[in-house]
Amino acid sequence: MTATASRHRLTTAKAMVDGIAAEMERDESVIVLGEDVGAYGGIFSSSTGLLDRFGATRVIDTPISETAFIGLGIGAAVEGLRPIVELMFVDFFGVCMDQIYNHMAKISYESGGNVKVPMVLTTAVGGGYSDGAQHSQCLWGTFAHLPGMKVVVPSNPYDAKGLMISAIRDDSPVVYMFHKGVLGLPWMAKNPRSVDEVPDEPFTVPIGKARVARAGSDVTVVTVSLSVHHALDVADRLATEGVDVEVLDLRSLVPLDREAILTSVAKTGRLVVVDEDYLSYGLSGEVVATVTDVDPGLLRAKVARVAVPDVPIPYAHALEYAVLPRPERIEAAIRAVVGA
Amino acid sequence: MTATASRHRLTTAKAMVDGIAAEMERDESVIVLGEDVGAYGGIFSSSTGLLDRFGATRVIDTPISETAFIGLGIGAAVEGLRPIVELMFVDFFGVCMDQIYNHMAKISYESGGNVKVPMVLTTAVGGGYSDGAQHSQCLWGTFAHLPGMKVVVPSNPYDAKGLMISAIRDDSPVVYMFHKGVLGLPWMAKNPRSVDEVPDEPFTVPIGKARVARAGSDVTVVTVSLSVHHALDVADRLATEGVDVEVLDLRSLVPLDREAILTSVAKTGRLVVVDEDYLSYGLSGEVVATVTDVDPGLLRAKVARVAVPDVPIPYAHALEYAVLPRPERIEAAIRAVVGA
Amino acid sequence: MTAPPDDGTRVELYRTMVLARTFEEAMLREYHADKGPGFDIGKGLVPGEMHLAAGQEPVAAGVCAHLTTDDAVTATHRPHHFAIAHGIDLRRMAAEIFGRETGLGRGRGGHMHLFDPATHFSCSGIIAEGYPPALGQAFAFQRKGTDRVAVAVTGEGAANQGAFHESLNLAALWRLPVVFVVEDNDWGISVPRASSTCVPSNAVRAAGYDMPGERIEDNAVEAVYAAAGRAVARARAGDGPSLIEVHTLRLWGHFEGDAQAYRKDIEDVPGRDPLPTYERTLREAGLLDEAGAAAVKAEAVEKVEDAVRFAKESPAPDPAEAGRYVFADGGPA
Amino acid sequence: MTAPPDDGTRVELYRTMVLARTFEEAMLREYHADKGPGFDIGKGLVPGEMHLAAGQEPVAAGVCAHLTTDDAVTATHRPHHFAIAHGIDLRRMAAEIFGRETGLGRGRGGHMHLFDPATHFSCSGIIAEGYPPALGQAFAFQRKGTDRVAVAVTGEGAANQGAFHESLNLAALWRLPVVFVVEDNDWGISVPRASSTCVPSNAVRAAGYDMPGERIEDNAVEAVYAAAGRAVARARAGDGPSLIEVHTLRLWGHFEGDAQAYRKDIEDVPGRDPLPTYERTLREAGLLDEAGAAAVKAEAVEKVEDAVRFAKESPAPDPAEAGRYVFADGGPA
Ligand SMILES: Cc1ncc(C[n+]2csc(CCOP(=O)(O)OP(=O)(O)O)c2C)c(N)n1
Ligand SMILES: Cc1ncc(C[n+]2csc(CCOP(=O)(O)OP(=O)(O)O)c2C)c(N)n1
Ligand SMILES: [Mg+2]
Ligand SMILES: [Mg+2]
Repeated sequence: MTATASRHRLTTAKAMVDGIAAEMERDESVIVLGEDVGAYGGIFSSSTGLLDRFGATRVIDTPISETAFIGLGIGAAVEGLRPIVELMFVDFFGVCMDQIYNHMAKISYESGGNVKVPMVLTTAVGGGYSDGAQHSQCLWGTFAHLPGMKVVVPSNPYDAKGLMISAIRDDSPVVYMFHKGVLGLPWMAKNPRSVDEVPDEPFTVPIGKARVARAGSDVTVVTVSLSVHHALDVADRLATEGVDVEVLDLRSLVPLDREAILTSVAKTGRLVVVDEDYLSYGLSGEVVATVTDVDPGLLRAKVARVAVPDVPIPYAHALEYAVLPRPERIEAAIRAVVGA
Repeated sequence: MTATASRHRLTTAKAMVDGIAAEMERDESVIVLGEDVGAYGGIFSSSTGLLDRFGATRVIDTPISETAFIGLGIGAAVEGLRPIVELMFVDFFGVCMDQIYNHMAKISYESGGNVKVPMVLTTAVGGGYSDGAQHSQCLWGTFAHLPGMKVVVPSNPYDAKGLMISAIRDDSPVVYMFHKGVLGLPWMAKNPRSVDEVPDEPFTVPIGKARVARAGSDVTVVTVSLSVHHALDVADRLATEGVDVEVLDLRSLVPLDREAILTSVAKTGRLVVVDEDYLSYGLSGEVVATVTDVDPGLLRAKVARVAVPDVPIPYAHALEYAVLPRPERIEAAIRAVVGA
Repeated sequence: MTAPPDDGTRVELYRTMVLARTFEEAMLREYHADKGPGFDIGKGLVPGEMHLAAGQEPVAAGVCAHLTTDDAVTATHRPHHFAIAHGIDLRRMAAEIFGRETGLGRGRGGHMHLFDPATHFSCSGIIAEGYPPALGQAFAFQRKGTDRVAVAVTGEGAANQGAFHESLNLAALWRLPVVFVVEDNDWGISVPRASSTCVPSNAVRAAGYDMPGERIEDNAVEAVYAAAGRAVARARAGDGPSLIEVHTLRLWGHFEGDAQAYRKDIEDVPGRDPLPTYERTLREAGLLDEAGAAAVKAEAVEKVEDAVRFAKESPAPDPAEAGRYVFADGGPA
Repeated sequence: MTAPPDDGTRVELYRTMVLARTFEEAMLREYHADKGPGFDIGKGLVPGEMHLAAGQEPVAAGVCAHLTTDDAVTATHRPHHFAIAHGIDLRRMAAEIFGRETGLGRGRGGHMHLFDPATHFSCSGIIAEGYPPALGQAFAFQRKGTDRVAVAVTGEGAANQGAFHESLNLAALWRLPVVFVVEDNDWGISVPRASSTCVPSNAVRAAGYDMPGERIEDNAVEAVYAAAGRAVARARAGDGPSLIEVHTLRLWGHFEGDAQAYRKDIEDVPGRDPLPTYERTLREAGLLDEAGAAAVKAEAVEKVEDAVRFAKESPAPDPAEAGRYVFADGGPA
């Protein structure tokens, strides 16, 4: 990009759609499939305007048959299309996980690299608005645990567009998980960071590279998605007290940028992992093990893991906020780790 | 049990069936449902003889409709039965996970404890016999990550029986994962530890308590299921060189016996986690984080994680053995950690 | 086969529909009362998604008139009308929707997750996944030698989910006492029936499962009552499951906040409301006069407002207890 | 509608069936060659589960006779006969089953995971889950404006899986050029058809998806050929999907090592082998004599043994490369 490249302020949702539209413009083989992706424009505005722009042969509403239409995406990808297929809420993975993890993700390997599945599976994640135990989960740990799919988790408009373009161009299957709370939807509480300037031109953000969202020297907060916003807010607050927090936005869980984690922890010696997915057997443990695989001595204090404490997401607001990694819990964890 | 309690040598599979039979005898409400659980007796002999003994109204073959019959088990459990439902291979979870994780596991919580789902979901796990990417997985990390179900993973005949009886009597849903390689099946390679003396009388093994399978002072190996056998074999070998290995058999992932992990690592200061599930975002990271949650200083060396390196399980024997946590890899890891 | 509803039953059907509608109107009011400024879905005394069933009352009333609270009902993400028709405790249901400790799920569940052991009622936010547990309830009832039945509900959109097929086959195979109900309200969110379903009626699919299938075209409670009577009788007699599809009406949006820009028939919708239609029918039959109708309505309002009041006055759950009830012992996770 | 097979085609059908059978016999031999002492499933040059399709050749031969390698086939855990009938490279297929680097999947896949881009062939070890990807292939073919079709295969047991229902509905809704094939071999492992399926024929289910459904009762290759001809022609003409169920025969066990104690009809099975039957038919029609039949067999043996030899002589994959091909760049995981 040149210095004069034009930019617009976009919400994360719009930036994501912008990325899709750019690729659809460039490449006939990109299509969008899913429930309510057409006239409705995606329940979470993940396809707004695409039907009008590209027509009903490329932006296609499906029946509520996730196994069938995700499988259709796989077969179409195998034959050279580049489908973007939406699973409306990640919470619904249980009705169609076989196509996702046993087919989409394994065909490359089982075929010894002879068959490629260039497909993007988009899906909405996250809670915080009282949608209950079946509509509020993140589950990125579940997807990242299973081999063969990249797992991308943008936190802001710029990354949303750049990662989407990278995902579409990737010849491997990519699961693209967008947190409802970072989209900048008009009907949901939002962090100011869900709107930002984004270049109009297509650009890519490499999949597998973390971003230092805030440099700091006292403690490393490793996190993704909406929790990046919270962590940054907390970091700003603690800065006034002289606690210098580094915030690492992983941006993807697969590949995991282990280098970035190690570099940061080597610098700060203190680690807090903030994860809106369930605590156990997930992201937080993996981040910790990334350090201990190399040198537990890097850790000068016990690690704090701020995650959902192995409880289904409760409906009632106060209960839900008690289990989510809200800023208060993040702040308390950082204080505990730095001894402040 | 009295000292004169009678015992028989049983394979793990037979001990498991023994546990089921004892409970079926005791409690009319215990029934067995699944594919080929009747005349065939379970593809992995998990229900041998039950049809003859209890009849077709209590041991029931189902269509290949996992969503329907697991859901049926849930509804039956809610109405007071105690179904044992078999998912033939854990690898098939993708066709029915919604019933398992969004229903079976969440109803207790969503109902505020007003509804109980006393159901056991049995399932075969594990590889090592060239069954390929869709029939060789462990996936216990996937289940343990999701709240609301206990996850039990026996490694030997005694535990298989005692944990099965505990699972059936538990008022919460329990996923009971049996590794094909520990069952003592006549048609599969087996470790001598898959046959052992088991009391004839019913007895329970508490869910959530790890077992020190071998006490040692130099290094802790935390593991489950078939890998316990391998770890013990390696420990025996290394003992001749003066390396004293403690082997901890977790026996269940949910609840996880964190105390036992901490006690052992506090003693040895060295940790190897052996896991036949995928490396990332799974058991091995959780075990590590259990330590760093409390005190990273307990770890005097970097941790070794011996797991499937995020690769679908390959078919060809040499490839499969290269990715599984075989004794050679376990031994190398222990040597690296103890610096021997 | 089934006798037409007698006069008392006809008024009862009306009463049930009015009660359900009154409840939905109250939820509509409470839901939107404090979402502003603007509309923030997570705000207010009743936060989260809200799927109201106004217009679909004939289905619930007609089916549940044949049930007692010993029978089971598994409903959908749009569950209130069935819950009410099946006799769920209004106070505890309202309290759950308001996220209170006195709610059916102590505020853990919410409006898509209502569980009531007293009436064997449950629902699920995952479409079609309420069918399989109903099989298990029916299985348990059958096994106990009772003539109790289970009713399983989905929308027409959900009927294209795999669980539908698996459930119908298994129920027929094992002759389970289940009544499968499909509420065809023309829409699955924004997707019209013609874009989701390759046949005009799910009733034709029943033949693929060797069970009777009936489609009721006109959202008329008495037609539903008649069909459900046959299906419930069949199930109680041990003759196995049946399928009933009702062409009903989604009077409002898919969920609250749905602008329904996709809905071309929107103008026409209020005129198709089944409630005034049935009221007219009963008036013409001399079973109800203006005062009678007003009394039914007043009684409903009283019950509903009592429930709402109860909910609002109930304590919120203690955040320190967010981890309880994950397991059956009720202890923390 | 479809012309009966001409003489050349009839001999071709026979040739295909013989080739498939010869392959299965060779796999049977190689599989059991070195499992001992006793039987250890993980041992030998061909380890793991082995599902052979002997007896089911008429289905594959009859269907694939209408296809070119531009058409797609998705098969099941019992895939060899379809792979062969569809023209997959025998050497690379055998090499895959022997777990060699020259195999279709470089030894990573195995016998349940054969992927061949050259013939658009694939299969899956998860029952019924091969249907949905076939829709996508058909979708891509349709979109390119070609008349290519996709054939999707399951067993009768698998037809009770949700994916079956979802796939038929979606294919019909979008008029995709798919031919759905159900191989009814009476058994799903040890479970007889009557214990899994509530209707005597899956063809009756086709009506629930507004598509033609045919059941062929007698495992006769020419009847399959005729029905498949109609279905493929319909798909190529843009008229959408069809369903064909063939009542076929599982000549051997579910997998090798299956003692089949559950199978009461076991005595009767060899007499129902479709291969000698069809040979007799062609002889009676004067299309084949003893020498001719022997020549077909000899040719098949030669091809199969060549493939087996190729497989055995091929290098095993390098264990150091076990991590390659997880992602499309071919690099390590
Ligand atoms: C498996 C699954 N897929 C998608 C959804 C999202 N969703 C909720 S309701 C709905 C539409 C359901 O339509 P229908 O079954 O006709 O019921 P209606 O809303 O019309 O009552 C969708 C797609 C879901 N809850 N579960
Ligand atoms: C979803 C799923 N459930 C169970 C199995 C285990 N399984 C493999 S083959 C088989 C029987 C299949 O029967 P059918 O579809 O009739 O095919 P056949 O084996 O007779 O060719 C079963 C139960 C599986 N592979 N996938
Ligand atoms: Mg609908
Ligand atoms: Mg079969």
